[in-house]
Amino acid sequence: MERVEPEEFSRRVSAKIGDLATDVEVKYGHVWAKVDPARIVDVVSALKTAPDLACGYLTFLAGVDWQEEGFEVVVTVYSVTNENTVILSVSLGADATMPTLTGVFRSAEWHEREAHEMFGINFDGHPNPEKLYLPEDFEGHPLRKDFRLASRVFKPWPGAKDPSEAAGGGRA
Amino acid sequence: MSVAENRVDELVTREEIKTLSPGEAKRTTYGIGLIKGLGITLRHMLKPAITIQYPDVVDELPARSRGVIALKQENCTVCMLCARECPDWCIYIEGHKEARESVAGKRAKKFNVLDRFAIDYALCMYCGICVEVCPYDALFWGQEDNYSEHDVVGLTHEMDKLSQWMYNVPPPVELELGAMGPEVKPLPTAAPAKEGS
Amino acid sequence: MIAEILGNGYVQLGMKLGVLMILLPATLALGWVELKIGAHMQARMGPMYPGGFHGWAQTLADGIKFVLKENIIPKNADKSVFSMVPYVTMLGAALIYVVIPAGENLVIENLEVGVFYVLAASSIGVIGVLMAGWASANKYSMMGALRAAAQLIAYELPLVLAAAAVAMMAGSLSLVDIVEGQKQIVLAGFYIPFLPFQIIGFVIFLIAATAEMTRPPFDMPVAEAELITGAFTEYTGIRFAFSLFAAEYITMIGLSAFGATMFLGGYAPLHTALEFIPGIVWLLAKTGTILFLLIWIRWTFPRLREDQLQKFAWKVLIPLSLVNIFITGALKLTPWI
Amino acid sequence: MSSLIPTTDRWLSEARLSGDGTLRTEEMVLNIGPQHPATHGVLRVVVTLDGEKIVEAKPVIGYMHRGHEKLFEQRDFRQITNLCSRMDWLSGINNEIPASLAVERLMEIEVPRRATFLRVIMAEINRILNHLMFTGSFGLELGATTPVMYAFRERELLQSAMEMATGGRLHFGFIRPGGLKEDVPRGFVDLALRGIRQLQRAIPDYEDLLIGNEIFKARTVGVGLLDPDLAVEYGVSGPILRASGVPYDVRKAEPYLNYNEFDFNIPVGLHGDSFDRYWVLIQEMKESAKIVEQALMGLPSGSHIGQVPKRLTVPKGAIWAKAENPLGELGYYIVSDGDSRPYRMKARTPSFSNISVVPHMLRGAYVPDMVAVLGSMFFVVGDIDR
Repeated sequence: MERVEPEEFSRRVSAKIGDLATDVEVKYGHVWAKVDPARIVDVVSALKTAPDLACGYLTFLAGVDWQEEGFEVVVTVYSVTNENTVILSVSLGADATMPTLTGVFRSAEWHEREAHEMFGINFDGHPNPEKLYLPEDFEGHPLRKDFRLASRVFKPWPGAKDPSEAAGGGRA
Repeated sequence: MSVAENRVDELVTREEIKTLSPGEAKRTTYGIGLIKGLGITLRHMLKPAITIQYPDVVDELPARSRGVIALKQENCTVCMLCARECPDWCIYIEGHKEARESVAGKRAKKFNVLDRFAIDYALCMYCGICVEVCPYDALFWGQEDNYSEHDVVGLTHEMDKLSQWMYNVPPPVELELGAMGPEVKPLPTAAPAKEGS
Repeated sequence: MIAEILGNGYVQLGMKLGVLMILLPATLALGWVELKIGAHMQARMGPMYPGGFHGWAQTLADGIKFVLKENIIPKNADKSVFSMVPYVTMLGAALIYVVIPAGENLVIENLEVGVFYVLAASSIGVIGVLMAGWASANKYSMMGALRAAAQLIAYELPLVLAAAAVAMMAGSLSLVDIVEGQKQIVLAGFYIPFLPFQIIGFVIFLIAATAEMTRPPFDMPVAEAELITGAFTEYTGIRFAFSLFAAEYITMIGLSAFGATMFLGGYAPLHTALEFIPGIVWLLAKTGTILFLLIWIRWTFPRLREDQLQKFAWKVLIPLSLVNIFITGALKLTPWI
Repeated sequence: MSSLIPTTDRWLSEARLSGDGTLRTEEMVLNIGPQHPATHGVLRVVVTLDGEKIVEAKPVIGYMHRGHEKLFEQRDFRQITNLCSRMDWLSGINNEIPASLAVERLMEIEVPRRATFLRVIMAEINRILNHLMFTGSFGLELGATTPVMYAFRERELLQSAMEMATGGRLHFGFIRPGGLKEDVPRGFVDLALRGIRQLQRAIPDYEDLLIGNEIFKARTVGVGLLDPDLAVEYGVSGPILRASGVPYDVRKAEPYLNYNEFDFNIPVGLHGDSFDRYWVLIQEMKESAKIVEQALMGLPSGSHIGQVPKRLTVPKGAIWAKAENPLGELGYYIVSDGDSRPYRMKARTPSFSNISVVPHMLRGAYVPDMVAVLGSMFFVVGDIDR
């Protein structure tokens, strides 16, 4: 359970997956790296199986919608023994498909189903890509930027009245 | 504080707190645990109950408790800050401008006059941002807490009802020893107001 | 003069019926006592409002509430069996009081086979629960009913064996003789009941009786968490009140009185000097202590799982009660008893 | 059939395989929830049963999905604080802390010591409130009605301390980026101390009432075994992971606020069964009480909030900040594009991962065991569904 310094851990990470990932750096105490979709599965399994890294704990898998630049998937794994986090960001571009990680982490199934229903990112090879939270007949992907909150579309914003237009506050 | 507290001190005190490791806890001799359990319930039976009879005996609320938002109409200058900051969009304000001469012969200055100030308590989540953000101290936390209605429409309290709630707004509470208010070093210049989408 | 009145057949019949009449108010009183004791054991006050002082009318109010509730019989239920259940469970429970003696001749019917009769009567309740489970045509209540039946049968045996050991001590099955048997041994003026000799029997009896009434820690069949009041899910209104609550409380008082008679010496006074207090007072006091024990256990222990319950009965209680009979036999050979 | 009378298991399996056997059994599909006393809140578990043995269990979630992450994108960070405390509603303050930590690290705001101390005090009080709730309700699941009443008596005192400081009993909205909304009123320290003293006096009662109780042990020892590697792979965290023997606690692994200044230890279970999960909960309450005591004694004087600009614009960038919630590791992944509102804010909640491991644990258990297993899996549905 001894704590490895993030710099030392990031050296180990770049030693291990230096060729597969780009600009491995340490920000706010965590190791960040960019991986392109084709190699994400072997990067994650390398991080998981390497004895000196042992990142066997899938913290989360989140989608981010960058509108024009397409989608990004952030996969965060944590090593319980070395007490260090590796955050992999996978930018997908517009076609938004990515190989599934359920082969490496069985727990990825729920995370990927959530990203699929919220963003429309499809993970090929996913065992059952049904919806996790939303009812079956729900169409549209709510967490996309172009999906407007229904209640906020119809109801006018009470703060919109003059006098002078002050900044801040919840709009849109 | 509440009635229940002063009765609580009579709990029997146990000096050293035993720490059983999970292994030890599993090997205690059969039957002892059952008897100790019975001992505890009996001990509590012989002690006075610590609950209070709610409708007859009412516990007084602490000063900061968030009962209802009360409005002091005189202070409100219709600056719309609270309506803007409210996350649930549940404050509806209407006002108009009036020109009034503060001093005879001087040029009439324009004042904002409040026509309607309503809070829809069906939407409100009692976060208190409006009370906090109001620059003119027009909104306060009243301690009135049973204003339930038969119909949800009744939950939108208009201006006059909000002013009624001013009756039990407690005085501001004394801070704990060592409290020194917010740090007030010169603030970095705030980024220019960016228009929302 | 009083002897004549008491000797008259009709008066005696009236008194015998009177015993059954006080059962219902007794269950209401016991229900209230359980609520209050349970509340104070949990550092709270329990019912305070109904009826003024300390909410004495709480269970009465519950009863009236149940009477006013709608009597629903599920559509595809077996109507006749469904509505027969309260009578069966109540009858099974009430029959125990016929042989409980409150005095030398203050007993409804001094049967020679008293103990045997009580055990037979107390097992009628099983039929009632099975009828309820079957009649309400509901998958949950069927599971609950099967569990209840398995449990009651499993705990019938230790109850019988414990009672048999006491019958051996007294040399007779009639309850009056059992109580007289406990008046023989006098130590410094104190009547010594069978309890000191039958301590294992008493513990087994207590556990088996709790299981018989499906009360915690053996309330698996009516376990709220999983099966939502087991066999009686579909019951509503007065039918629910009678078949579940009233039957449980009447059996509780009945078995406690039976236990008090067998182990604590029924109407026998505590000390020779206290002869002047009538037997009925002693009987009620001793039954009260056992009732308090049952209520105390209910508010302290979690619930046993179904298979643990069965294992506990067949593997622990029954062998233990056989050993108890063996010990009683050995005691009988000694000159004292 | 062979001449020997087949044992029931073989008989059953043959009957099922061949289908034409004398005894035709079919599995019964049972829906536990979404309205069921054993599931805290609206979790639904679709269970296929063979008799009383559970063959397959599939949790169905989403009945309380309120779309927190979409709402986060509409709100600035003061409004987000109130939204966060509605996820794991048994410990409101703990949900708000990582959100402010993330913003403070992004904007390099220096939080005054007094505010950090008060945050630790309130976080640990909320941990105790959360654990008390689960110790009480776990006893209730198994049929013991008394522990929950004692648990709520202890909760009452600590909750009135929180109410005196923040005004709320469940949702506080008291943590702001840079410190606290306002300072605590006079008398908060004494009331919190009394609450802690009373808790420390009452914990031996819980140990005698349930931990030592043979019936409780019969119901929980060896039930719902969670193997450590499976737990780590599924991202389980908090008391459940520590009960399986993995000593991972964010307060020690990645100290935030000033947890490294307090001395407390991490209770770790041996076998990872329901008993150990309950045991870890009770010991953790003692440790939290120790932390609160030390923090209350050493509360420095100072301001309750650092220098925070009137309108908080978070610089461009992304950050992942996590904290040890009573139920496990809670963290926020915030992507900001320089506006006062986050561009994307992902909430990684502990109960989401803790529940995803339940199907493996329920396979082969009995229906009454399922209550003991689900009851000991300490989750809050608002945490799962966000």
